[in-house]
Formats: sequence, C-alpha cells, structure tokens
Amino acid sequence: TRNVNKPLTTIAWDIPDGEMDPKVWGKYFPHQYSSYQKNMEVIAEDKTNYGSSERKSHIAAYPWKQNIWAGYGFSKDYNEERGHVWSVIDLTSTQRVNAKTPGSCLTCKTPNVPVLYEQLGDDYYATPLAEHLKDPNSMIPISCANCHDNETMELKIVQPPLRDALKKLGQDPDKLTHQEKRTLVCAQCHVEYYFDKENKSRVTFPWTEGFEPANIEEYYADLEFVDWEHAKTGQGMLKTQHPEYETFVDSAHYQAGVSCADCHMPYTKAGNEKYSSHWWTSPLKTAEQSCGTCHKDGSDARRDRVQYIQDKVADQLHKAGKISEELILSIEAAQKIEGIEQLKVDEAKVLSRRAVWYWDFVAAENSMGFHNPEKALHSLADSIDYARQGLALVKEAAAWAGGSFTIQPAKTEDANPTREITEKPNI
Amino acid sequence: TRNVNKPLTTIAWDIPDGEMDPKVWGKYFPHQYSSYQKNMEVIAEDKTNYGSSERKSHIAAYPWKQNIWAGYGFSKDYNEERGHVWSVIDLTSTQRVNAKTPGSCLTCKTPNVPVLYEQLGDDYYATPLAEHLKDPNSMIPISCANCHDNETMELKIVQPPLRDALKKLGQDPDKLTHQEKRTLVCAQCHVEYYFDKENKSRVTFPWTEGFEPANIEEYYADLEFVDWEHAKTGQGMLKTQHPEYETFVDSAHYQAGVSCADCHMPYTKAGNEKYSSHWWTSPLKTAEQSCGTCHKDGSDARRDRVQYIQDKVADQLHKAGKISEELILSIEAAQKIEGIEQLKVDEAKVLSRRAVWYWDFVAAENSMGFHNPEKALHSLADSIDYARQGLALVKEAAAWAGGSFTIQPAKTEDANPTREITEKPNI
Amino acid sequence: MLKQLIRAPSSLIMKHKGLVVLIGIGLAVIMIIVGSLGVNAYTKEAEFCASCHVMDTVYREWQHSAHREFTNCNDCHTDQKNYVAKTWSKATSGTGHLYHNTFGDPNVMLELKNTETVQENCLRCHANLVESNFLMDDDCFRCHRTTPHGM
Ligand code: HEC
Ligand code: HEC
Ligand code: HEC
Ligand code: HEC
Ligand code: HEC
Ligand code: HEC
Ligand code: HEC
Ligand code: HEC
Ligand code: HEC
Ligand code: HEC
Ligand code: HEC
Ligand code: HEC
Ligand code: HEC
Ligand code: HEC
Ligand SMILES: [Ca+2]
Ligand SMILES: [Ca+2]
Repeated sequence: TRNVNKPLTTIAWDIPDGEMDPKVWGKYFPHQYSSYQKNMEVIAEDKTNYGSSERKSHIAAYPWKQNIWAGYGFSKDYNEERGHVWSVIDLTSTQRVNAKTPGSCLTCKTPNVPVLYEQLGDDYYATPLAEHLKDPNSMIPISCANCHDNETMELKIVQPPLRDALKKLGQDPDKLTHQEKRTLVCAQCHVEYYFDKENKSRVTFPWTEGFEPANIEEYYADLEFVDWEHAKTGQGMLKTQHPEYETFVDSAHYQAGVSCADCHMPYTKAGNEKYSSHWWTSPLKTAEQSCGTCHKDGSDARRDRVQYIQDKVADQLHKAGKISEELILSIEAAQKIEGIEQLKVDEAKVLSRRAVWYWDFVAAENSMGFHNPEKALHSLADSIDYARQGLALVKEAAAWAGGSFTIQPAKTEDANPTREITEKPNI
Repeated sequence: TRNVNKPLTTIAWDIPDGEMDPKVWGKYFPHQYSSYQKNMEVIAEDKTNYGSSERKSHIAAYPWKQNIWAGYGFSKDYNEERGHVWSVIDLTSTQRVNAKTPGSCLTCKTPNVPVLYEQLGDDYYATPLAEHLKDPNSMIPISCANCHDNETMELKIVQPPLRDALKKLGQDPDKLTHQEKRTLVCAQCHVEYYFDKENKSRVTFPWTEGFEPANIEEYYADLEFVDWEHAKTGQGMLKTQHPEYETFVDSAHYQAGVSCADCHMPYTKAGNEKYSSHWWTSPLKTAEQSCGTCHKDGSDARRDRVQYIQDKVADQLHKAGKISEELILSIEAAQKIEGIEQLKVDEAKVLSRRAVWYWDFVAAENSMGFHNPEKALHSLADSIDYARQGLALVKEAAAWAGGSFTIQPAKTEDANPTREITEKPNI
Repeated sequence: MLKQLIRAPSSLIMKHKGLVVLIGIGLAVIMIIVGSLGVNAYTKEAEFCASCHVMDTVYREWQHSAHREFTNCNDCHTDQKNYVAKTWSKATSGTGHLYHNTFGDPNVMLELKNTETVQENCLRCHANLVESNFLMDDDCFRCHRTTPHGM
C-alpha cells in the first residue's frame, strides 16, 4: 500500500481548534455531513441477514447469553449496535452503567475524550462517568474530531488507548500512511479492550502477544486477568468486546491492502463530485460501490458469497453458544452433588472460561465471521472442543459421585427488557 | 461462464479410435506429452507444506488413523497420492487389494475402463480386478484418452460413473460447456464414491442430496449404507474418499468461474507457443503461472495466504482425528465394563460414525482445506462436536457402571510398512 | 395501387417522388437497425471472432485469462461509447478482417491498429483504479503486454 497523503486543496475551511460540533464541520463539507446524518436512520426493513441498525436485544434473540454472562452486566442488557450518532445516548441508557461506572466507558463515545484526557491525564479514566457527563461536550456523539485534524482534515489517531497500543508495538501513531489510517481510525474503537485496574482503570488493548484469540487468551492468562466472577460457577471469566480489528488484521482482505473505509465508506458520487460516504453501516446495503471497486462480478454474486460464509459461521456460533450454556448450568448443578470430585469440577470451570472466550471472540465481533472466515471458524471449533470437554468431566464426576442433575436453559421470555429511548441525537 | 467449445484447428493429427498409448498421442502434441511425463517425477525436496508427490505412508505420519479405520484396508495401507502415471502400479501394489477385489477398483486408474465397460456393460464392475488386469491395456495408467476425444481433441467425459451421476442430476454429459469440462474431467475421479452392492458393485457418486458433508451423510443414512464394520466397536462406518470436487463445488473460486485446470494445468510458454501444463501437481510449485493469471500480488503473497488457511485447517484436522481415535478406543474399552448401559454405548457408537465422517471429509480431501476453507473448517467443528459428545457418553456410562478404563493410542512404530515398488510406468 | 405500381412504375414513382423517398429511407433505417441488431448479436461472442483461424492464439489466451468471465473481444476492440459508434467500428474493422482473410495472407503477424479504442475500454472498467495516479495518460498495454493476450 502506498502513501497517498494528499491534503484537500480545492476547498477552504476554517474550523477552530477544539471544535467538536459536527454541524460546524459540516458547513464546509456538506456531502460528508449529510451522509453522516444518515447514521441516525433506523430502518427496520433495511436490515441484512445478520447486520442491522435496530437497537434490538441480543439477549432476547439468543437467550443462552443470559446464562453465559450470569453475574455480569451483559446478561441484563446488550443490544445490537447502531449508527455512530447514537453512541452517547446508548451509553447513558444502557443498564450496564451505574453510579460507580468509571470514565473509561466514555472513551469510545465522544470527541470530547482527547480534550478531557489532555486536561486530566491518566486520572481521566478513573473519574466517574457521571462526572464527565456533566460537561455538555461529552454529550456530542462520535463525530468529525474523532478521526480528522481540524486544520489539515487529514486522518488522525486521537484516542489515547490506540496511541498507547501502537507505541507499545513500536509504531508512531503520528507517522502512519494514509492507507494505514483508513483502517486504524476505526481501530481506535472497534477493538477488544480491558480496564487496567493497576493503572487507574486505563483502557488498554491486549495486543503484545499477537492477534489470534489464543494469543490474547494467553495475554490475559499471564496477567491473571478476570472480567467478572461467574454467578453460577464462581469461575473468573473473560468478556470479548467487538474485536473487529483483531479479526480483520490477518484476513485475505487485509493482506490485500483493503481497509475498513474501502468497504464501509465507499467513494460515492454526488452530481459531479465524489466523496467518502460517512454513513457507517452494512456494506451489503451499498455492495455496488463498496465491493464493486474490486469485485466486478456484480453485487448479487457478492451477497451470495457473504451469505455462504455467514451461514456457516452462524451455524457453529449458535451451536457453540448453546453448548457453553449447557456446560455452565451443568457445573452449577453438579457442584451441589455431595462427594463430587472438586478437582474435576475445577477443571471444568477453567474449560468454561476458555469455551466462552473462543465463542465470544466471534459472537462479539460484528460481521458474523465475514471479516475473516478462517479465524472465526477456527475459533468456534476450539470453543466447541473446550465446552464439550468440560461437559464430559462434569458428567463423569457426577456419575462417580452417584448424583444426577438436570438443567433448564434460559428462554427468550426470561430476558430483561431493554430500556426505551425517546431522545434523539442533536447533530 | 460461457461456452467455448472451440476445436484445435491449426494442427493436424491422426489418432486411431481406441488408441490408449500416450506415446502415440504425444507424437502430435509434444509439449503436452513432455509435461505429462513429468508426472513420473518424485522429488522429495520439491514438496510443499502439505502437498507432496512422495508415496509416503499416511498411517505412519498420523498413527491414529490405524485405530480410526481398524478392520478396514485403509488401516493397513494408505499412502500419499502421486502423479497420474503411477495409478496402475500403485493400485496393483496396495495391500488394500486382494483376490476378491472387484473390477470397480480399476475404474479411475486407466483409459481402458470405457472400453471394458462397452464390452461388458454393468458386469464390468463385479468382474474381479485380477481378471481385468490380464488385458495389457489395463496396465496403461491414466492418459490422454481419459479426458480427450481422439478425433476432435475436445475434452470429453468418458468415465461411466460420472456420466451416470450427471444424468441423475438432469445434465447431459455430452452437452457441457468447455469451461465446465475443465473441472468435470477431473470430477470423473476426484470425488467421493461407493460401490452400489445392489447394483453389481457399480461405482456410484452420492450426489442427489447435495454436496455438503451433511447432505452426503444423509444420502448414506437413507440407504443404510456401511463401508465396513469397525473392528473395535462393531459400528457400521463410512469412509470418505478424495472429495475434491464436492469440496470445491461451492467455493469462492468455483463461484468465480475458476476450474481445476486453471490452477492445476496453467497455461505455459514454450518458446513461441503456449500450452496447458499436463503435470498435475501442487499449484504452489507453479504459483506464478497458476495463480498469477488472476492474482497480481505475487506468488509469495499467494503462498502466505494458502499457508494461513492450511495451518488453521491442519490444526483442527489433526486435533479432530485424535479425538475420534480416543472415542473409538474408549468405546472398545468401556464395552467390556460389566453392567454398562448399552443404550449409551450404542449412542456413542453412532456418534463415532458421524465424527469420523466429518473428519474424513477433510482428511481424505487433498488440499488441506484450501479448495474451500469454510466448508472444511465447518466440517471439522462438527467432527469435534460429535466425537466429544460420544466421549462424554462413554465416560459417564462407565462411571455409572463403576468401571474405569485406560486407552493406548497407536504409535508410528505400530504402522504396517508400505510395500516397496521397483517398477516404473511405461509411458 | 399495387397493380398500378407494377404497370406504370416510372410515372407513378415520379408522381409520388417525395413519398417513395420517404418509404425508401424508412425501409433503409429499419434494415440498418434490424441488421445491426442482428449483426451485433451474431458477432457478440468471442466464438464468432474465433471462427477465423488467425484468431486462434489470441482466442485461447483470452480464454485462459482473468478477463474471460467478464469480457469478450468486443468489450475491448470495439468502440463502446454508444450503440452507433459500436456498430460503426464493428462494420469497418469487420470488413477489413474479411478482406484480409479472404484475399490476404492470413498468417501475417497481427498487430494492433485501433489502440485508442482499446485504451478507452481499459479505462471503461478500470478507471477507478488509476484515476488517482499518472497511469491514466499512459497506454495500459505498454506494460500489460500479455493482458489478456500477446506473447
Ligand atoms: C472487505 C470488506 C470489509 C472490510 C474491509 C471491513 N468490513 Fe466490516 N463488514 C463487512 C461486511 C460484508 C459486514 C457484514 C454486514 C452484514 O452482515 O450485513 C460487515 C459488518 C461490520 C459491522 C456490523 C455492521 C452492522 O450492520 O451491524 C461493523 C461494526 C464493522 N463491519 C466494522 C468494521 C471495521 C471496524 C473494519 C476494519 C477493522 C471493517 N469492518 C472492515 C465488510 C467489510
Ligand atoms: C475501546 C473502545 C470502547 C470502550 C472503552 C467502550 N466501548 Fe462501548 N462500544 C464500542 C464499540 C466499537 C461499540 C459498537 C460495537 C458493538 O456494540 O459491538 C460499542 C457499543 C456500545 C453500546 C451499544 C451496544 C450495546 O452494547 O448495547 C453500549 C451501550 C456501550 N458500548 C457501552 C459501553 C460501556 C458501558 C463501556 C464501559 C464499560 C464501554 N461501552 C466502553 C467501543 C467501546
Ligand atoms: C469514524 C471516523 C470518521 C469520522 C467520525 C469522520 N470521518 Fe471524515 N473521513 C474518514 C475517513 C476514513 C475518510 C477517508 C479518507 C480517504 O479515503 O482519503 C474521510 C474523509 C473525509 C473527507 C475527505 C474527502 C472524502 O470524502 O474522502 C472529508 C472532507 C471528511 N471526511 C469530512 C468529515 C466530516 C465533516 C465529518 C463529521 C461530520 C467527518 N468527516 C467524520 C473518517 C471519519
Ligand atoms: C470513537 C469511537 C469509534 C470510532 C473511531 C469508530 N467507531 Fe464505529 N462505532 C462506535 C460505536 C460506539 C458504535 C455503536 C453506537 C451505538 O450503537 O450507539 C459504532 C457502530 C459502528 C457500526 C454499526 C452501525 C450500524 O448501523 O449497526 C459500523 C458499521 C461502524 N461503527 C463502523 C466504523 C468504521 C468503518 C469506522 C472507521 C472509519 C468506525 N466505525 C470508527 C465507535 C467508533
Ligand atoms: C479494495 C479492494 C476490495 C474491496 C473494496 C473488496 N474486496 Fe473482497 N477481495 C479483495 C481481494 C484482493 C480479495 C482476495 C482475493 C485476492 O487475493 O485476489 C478479496 C476476496 C473476497 C472474498 C473471498 C474471500 C473469502 O474469504 O472467501 C469475498 C467473499 C469478498 N472478497 C467479498 C467482498 C465484499 C462483500 C466486499 C464489499 C463489502 C468486498 N469484498 C470488498 C479485494 C476487495
Ligand atoms: C484456485 C486454485 C485451485 C483450484 C481451482 C483447484 N485446486 Fe487443487 N489445489 C490447489 C492448491 C493451492 C493445493 C494445495 C497444494 C499444496 O498443499 O501444496 C491443491 C491441492 C490439490 C491436490 C493434492 C496435490 C498434492 O500435492 O498432493 C489435488 C489432488 C487437487 N488439488 C485436485 C484438484 C481438483 C480435482 C480440483 C477441481 C475439482 C482442484 N484441485 C481445483 C489449488 C487449486
Ligand atoms: C471414483 C474414482 C476412484 C475409484 C472408484 C477408486 N479410486 Fe483409487 N484413487 C482415486 C483418486 C482420485 C486417487 C488420488 C487421490 C487420493 O489418493 O486421495 C486415488 C488413489 C488411489 C491409490 C494411491 C493412494 C493410496 O490410497 O494409497 C490407491 C492405491 C488406490 N487409489 C486404490 C484404489 C482401490 C483399491 C480402489 C477400489 C476399492 C479404488 N482405488 C477405487 C480415484 C478412485
Ligand atoms: C486428466 C485429464 C487430461 C488428460 C489425462 C490429458 N489431458 Fe490434455 N487437456 C486437459 C485439459 C483440462 C485441457 C485444457 C483445455 C483448455 O484449457 O482449453 C487439455 C488440453 C490439451 C490440449 C489443447 C492445447 C492446450 O495445451 O491447452 C492438447 C493438445 C492436449 N490436452 C493433449 C493431451 C495429450 C497428448 C495427453 C496425453 C499425453 C493429454 N492431453 C492428457 C485434460 C487432460
Ligand atoms: C481417470 C481418473 C482420474 C482423472 C480423470 C483425474 N485424476 Fe488426478 N489422480 C487420479 C489418481 C488415481 C491419482 C493418484 C495416482 C497415484 O497416486 O498412483 C491422481 C492424482 C492427482 C494429483 C496428485 C499428484 C501428486 O503429485 O501428488 C493431482 C494434483 C491430480 N490428480 C489432479 C487432477 C486434475 C487437475 C485432473 C483434471 C484435469 C485430474 N486429476 C483428473 C485419478 C484421476
Ligand atoms: C482464473 C482466476 C483465478 C485463478 C487462476 C486463481 N484464483 Fe484465487 N481467486 C480468484 C477469485 C475471483 C477469488 C475470489 C475473490 C473474488 O470473489 O473476487 C479468489 C480468491 C482467492 C483467495 C481468497 C479466498 C479465501 O478463501 O481466502 C485465495 C487465498 C486465493 N484466491 C488463492 C489462489 C491461489 C493460491 C491460486 C493458485 C493456486 C489461485 N488463487 C488461482 C481467481 C483466481
Ligand atoms: C473473417 C475472419 C475474421 C473474423 C470473423 C474476425 N477477424 Fe479479426 N482479423 C482477421 C484478419 C485476417 C486480421 C489481420 C488483418 C488486419 O490487420 O486487419 C485480423 C485482425 C484483427 C485485429 C488487429 C487489427 C486491428 O484492427 O487492430 C483485431 C484487434 C481483430 N482482428 C479483432 C477481431 C474481433 C474483435 C473480431 C470479432 C468481432 C474479429 N477480429 C473477427 C480475420 C478475422
Ligand atoms: C481486456 C481487453 C481485451 C480483450 C477482452 C481482447 N483483446 Fe485483443 N487486444 C487487446 C490489447 C490490449 C491488444 C494489444 C496487445 C499488445 O500489443 O500487447 C490486443 C491485440 C489483439 C490483436 C492483435 C495483436 C496480437 O496479439 O496478435 C488481435 C488479433 C486481437 N487482439 C483479437 C482479439 C480477439 C479475437 C479477442 C477475443 C477472443 C480479443 N482480442 C479480446 C485487448 C483485448
Ligand atoms: C468490460 C470490462 C473490462 C475491460 C474493458 C477491461 N478489463 Fe481488465 N479486468 C476486468 C475485470 C472484471 C477484471 C478482474 C478479473 C478477475 O481477476 O477476477 C480485470 C482484471 C485486469 C487485470 C488483472 C488481471 C490480469 O489479467 O492481469 C489487469 C492487469 C487488467 N484487467 C488490465 C486491463 C487492461 C490493460 C485493459 C484494456 C486493454 C482492460 N483490463 C480492459 C474488466 C475489464
Ligand atoms: C508503467 C507501467 C504501467 C502502466 C502504463 C499501466 N499499468 Fe497497470 N499495472 C502495472 C503494474 C506493475 C501492476 C502490478 C501488478 C502486475 O501486473 O504484476 C499493474 C496492475 C494493474 C492491475 C491489476 C490490479 C490488481 O492487483 O488486481 C490493473 C487492473 C491495471 N494495472 C490496469 C491498468 C490500466 C487500466 C492502465 C491504463 C490506464 C494501466 N494499468 C497502466 C503497470 C502499469
Ligand atoms: Ca448494527
Ligand atoms: Ca500428492
């Protein structure tokens, strides 16, 4: 990939330093701005087989998630993500947030973060979210300043966690090629992260061992890291969050030099001008422009192929999820059997952590495997392997102890309802 | 893909009807012939990570195969396949063949088969192999007449089983487009097959339910078909054989109109002329010509990508194989435990059939998943799922019966040695 | 009217001169449209071009190229700006080929004459790949000597 750091030269603009309001930026760039406004759209009919912009409950759709995440906020409230402009509203209305939630949670939701970080330094993270939200600028959702320099309009890595992560890997966040940035501006947020409790809840990316699920699992194991203690098994568990970048980073497309923006921000014609679409959504809705640049076989052929991949991934994903639920419920039930060999149960618990990790790496990723089919399917085979190993252990141990048990999988009706939202973003 | 049925018109040749000797055909087509002769080559250093033309034992390399196939010829003798010209020599020297072996086994090894079939009709199949081998023409290995019409030199489907299979699917084997034939001449042999015992051991392709491993499994289940009875478990098992075509048929490449010949018979320059290479081998050895026609990112990038895919598949493949072995040995051992619940053991046995089927669909396929990574990895996740389910059942049942057992996986040293060959093909 | 036409052609034609010219032009237009529709359809596939022996090599190379799924000869070798241009370029070069094939030595080394047409066609499909660099102004096949054919 070549370095095409060509500044915009035909347009004049004057955006003050620290300006965050998209309306101000939008005055100079009407096409980008009006496509940006489309992120507000929630058209139910417009959804694809596996993608959607409707804020619908993942818990109700896949009820076993309640048991997989029991004791953790995700089991109570976890919805399909939607357009960037909803970021702050969705953050403030999720039931995963409470009075103790640290500022860290604001990190990927507003262009105010780099400013707050400059003011507070590393104290930004541990400061309560509620505190930060008193600043009206924190209510501005993801916007131009999250990705662009106001003076040059060039792409810029502004988010502190990615700047930290790149430096740890020996890369200078200010010396990236334009093509690299067309992926890395997204990797500011669409990545797995954890709160480094020893460093003031600093948002950190676990990348130093590599990008395979096994590498990151190892990273956390070395750290003896736990996201939460499981309410049914007592096992210290891991939660994966939106590992889009980690999944994509060694895919066929990445290797071929394709960037997130190539598919999600297709070059679009408006009259005589061309601009990058700023409506971040499923590329299947814009397959002609998103894929047609490189694939000349027509958007129907593209969609067919994506469906072939996604159907295969979805099949193993939902299977793996249900097996993990079965394992967790079985451990819970078997633990109560008198005389059961604790060593076996403990082994099964560790396996439940592993099974859930390898499942969630695909479940939390938002392309139903398309971003890297081989990585997704490999991870799911591992998940199934671990979950079934755990089940064998538990069942065998229970039998030796002479105790039988039954389990009751969660149902859609059990799901905690999502909070209604009436607010609209002011953009 | 379009119909490009275009005869060669600038060369004159005169090949008698029924001529099978490649030396005679080769007189008129020296480039094709001399590349065909390269199929004799066995260069050990020339092998790729997962492909090879050395006649090496698969049993010694992956010792668990001895237990997976216990009671079946494959557990005693199964080697890496090599060039087409070795076909008859390898057939006559494998220890899978004996005095009772039916003629069916000759079907994909010599151009004499269509001739024998014309003479004997369906009796061709049940006639003993030893009988057919008395005809010196049966000693001619795979050659020009297996794929070409002697008058027009056009590609032609000559093998009876593929002609039957196409007709069953409503296709006329004599009205295929040229591009279709560039794949289907290979599908004459590189396919899963079975001997239809109710129809005189007729070689039949199990395609009417579809090409997914699950479809073919269903086909055999409906037929109550068994390849052999397992020596350790007593279960009626299935053996997959070289399902290259079934794997390829809904891959990204197939959908894009790519044929077997595009990769395995690259268009090659000889001085001022171009010809299709007739050295059928790993395309990674000829990546420049094989892949470069369509992929411009260089053969190193191609090899890297193939390796990424194959490493992921190999990892799950060998894991799945070992788990299947563990299941089979566990069933064998547990069966001996007094008072064990037979229903559970029987369930586990059925699961061993399924686990082995989904594993073998990838193990017997010869591209280590490259021909269709999604299908391969999906199949392996299923295999692991079934094998681990079976193990859980057996271990639980054994524990209820109060009996424990240990198992002893096979070792490389246990493998039956391959018969030495000194003969060379006369081509 | 028909009888009259046959019996006294010249006088009638002279009498309705304007009308006849109009009918004539009408018929000619219809014939050109129908004819070029037919000819365009008949000559659309690569197999038509390959019906000449001299086209064998280029045909086989095209058939082994990445372009075979999406393009045939005409996609590159005839003017695709609009229907009229396409038909005109087919008619003129086709007559040339027929002449050379019939009266000339069909084994002469072929060489490309209509480079501009080909260049425009490359851009028709690939413009978005090169529009941000200098290659736009260069003949693509200066570098891509073997795309999709050529030794
Ligand atoms: C080669 C094209 C391509 C590239 C490159 C790509 N994506 Fe995607 N992305 C897709 C497709 C296709 C989907 C699936 C959409 C669907 O199922 O409707 C998708 C889905 C998504 C979704 C979920 C959308 C929804 O409808 O809910 C997100 C978020 C996403 N991608 C982010 C990213 C990020 C971040 C990157 C870079 C790290 C990236 N994508 C790179 C093609 C691409
Ligand atoms: C490293 C960046 C990052 C951090 C830190 C982060 N998020 Fe997010 N968040 C995202 C991305 C990217 C999405 C959209 C993709 C998705 O939902 O999978 C998202 C989506 C959401 C959503 C909408 C979908 C849903 O989950 O219901 C909510 C609510 C949310 N985040 C809350 C939080 C909370 C609470 C925290 C702190 C515990 C947090 N986020 C921390 C990046 C981040
Ligand atoms: C999530 C990241 C992100 C946000 C937020 C964002 N942009 Fe962009 N923007 C990009 C990327 C990526 C490009 C593509 C650069 C390229 O391909 O050269 C781009 C390109 C542009 C360009 C260059 C011309 C073009 O269309 O390619 C302009 C102008 C622009 N954006 C304006 C805006 C404005 C105005 C906003 C706010 C309404 C905004 N951007 C918000 C990522 C973003
Ligand atoms: C500052 C953080 C941040 C950055 C930078 C960012 N995203 Fe997002 N993205 C989010 C969050 C948060 C959401 C979910 C918002 C919600 O559901 O409220 C999201 C949602 C999405 C969605 C889902 C939209 C839908 O309709 O379902 C897509 C697609 C997407 N992002 C793609 C991208 C791409 C491509 C880039 C880079 C060009 C990018 N994002 C950069 C945080 C970010
Ligand atoms: C900037 C170029 C580019 C864009 C844009 C692009 N692709 Fe690709 N795509 C490639 C390349 C390159 C390959 C890999 C084949 C190769 O190496 O030549 C590929 C491979 C694929 C494959 C086969 C890989 C597999 O895993 O099976 C699919 C399917 C695919 N692309 C779908 C899409 C879809 C859908 C979109 C749009 C959402 C898209 N592509 C956008 C360049 C692109
Ligand atoms: C897109 C390219 C491509 C196509 C099309 C293709 N193959 Fe392959 N084939 C490969 C690659 C790459 C390998 C792996 C070689 C290696 O591992 O060294 C392979 C391996 C093989 C092998 C094993 C070779 C060895 O070295 O042992 C056989 C046999 C084979 N293919 C047959 C077929 C058949 C039959 C078809 C059509 C049904 C086909 N292939 C279609 C690329 C292709
Ligand atoms: C439908 C076609 C077909 C039939 C019928 C068939 N084979 Fe093969 N055989 C192949 C192909 C293709 C290969 C190469 C690919 C491979 O080995 O996986 C092969 C390879 C072999 C080899 C060399 C590799 C090895 O397995 O050690 C032997 C020996 C062999 N076959 C024996 C037999 C015998 C014995 C039978 C009858 C039971 C038989 N074949 C029936 C197609 C067939
Ligand atoms: C296993 C199948 C197979 C066998 C055996 C085979 N061919 Fe071919 N042959 C093909 C295929 C496929 C093509 C490619 C046709 C195309 O691309 O147009 C081909 C093409 C040809 C051509 C056309 C010119 C070219 O090179 O593309 C000639 C001539 C030819 N083969 C001669 C022979 C001769 C002589 C033999 C025996 C020494 C032979 N073939 C054996 C499958 C086979
Ligand atoms: C008449 C049956 C038959 C046909 C037709 C056939 N094959 Fe084979 N093929 C075989 C057999 C049998 C072997 C194994 C020979 C052995 O090991 O003795 C084999 C081996 C191979 C190998 C492995 C070579 C190596 O070095 O490991 C490749 C690659 C291959 N075939 C590709 C093809 C392709 C491509 C086509 C079509 C153009 C094709 N075959 C058509 C029966 C066939
Ligand atoms: C005749 C054209 C052609 C040939 C020859 C060809 N490919 Fe491809 N390849 C494609 C197309 C088309 C795609 C799919 C991308 C798309 O849909 O545009 C693709 C996709 C791929 C992909 C991505 C798919 C995936 O599953 O990740 C890999 C890897 C690849 N090819 C490797 C190879 C190798 C290795 C060879 C040679 C042995 C080869 N190709 C030969 C046309 C070809
Ligand atoms: C009647 C036989 C015949 C047919 C049919 C034919 N050609 Fe030709 N073509 C020739 C001969 C002879 C020449 C060499 C004489 C010349 O240079 O004009 C030639 C030359 C050419 C040239 C090089 C000269 C130039 O004009 O630039 C091109 C390009 C060409 N043909 C394309 C085509 C295409 C496209 C078709 C189908 C639409 C086609 N031909 C059909 C006989 C034929
Ligand atoms: C993708 C574009 C493309 C397609 C499709 C194409 N050509 Fe060409 N053709 C070219 C280019 C470019 C040249 C010049 C080659 C050179 O000089 O390297 C050329 C040159 C020629 C020539 C004269 C030079 C020579 O190599 O002998 C003939 C004749 C010709 N083409 C005929 C055909 C025929 C017949 C077809 C269809 C079977 C066809 N072309 C398809 C682009 C194309
Ligand atoms: C009608 C559309 C069309 C025209 C006209 C066209 N191409 Fe292409 N070209 C394509 C498509 C589609 C592909 C991708 C094929 C694939 O790999 O799947 C392609 C691929 C290519 C490639 C990469 C593969 C290869 O063959 O090297 C090059 C280089 C290329 N074209 C150059 C050219 C040039 C030079 C011309 C003009 C002489 C041209 N193209 C005319 C559609 C076209
Ligand atoms: C100065 C030499 C040169 C010129 C002029 C040139 N190209 Fe290229 N082109 C290349 C090189 C070098 C590559 C790299 C890949 C290769 O072919 O090995 C390439 C690659 C391509 C590709 C394949 C891209 C891919 O990776 O899939 C296409 C398509 C293409 N060029 C089209 C064109 C078109 C259209 C033109 C004319 C507007 C053109 N080229 C002019 C040198 C050139
Ligand atoms: Ca969404
Ligand atoms: Ca081999």
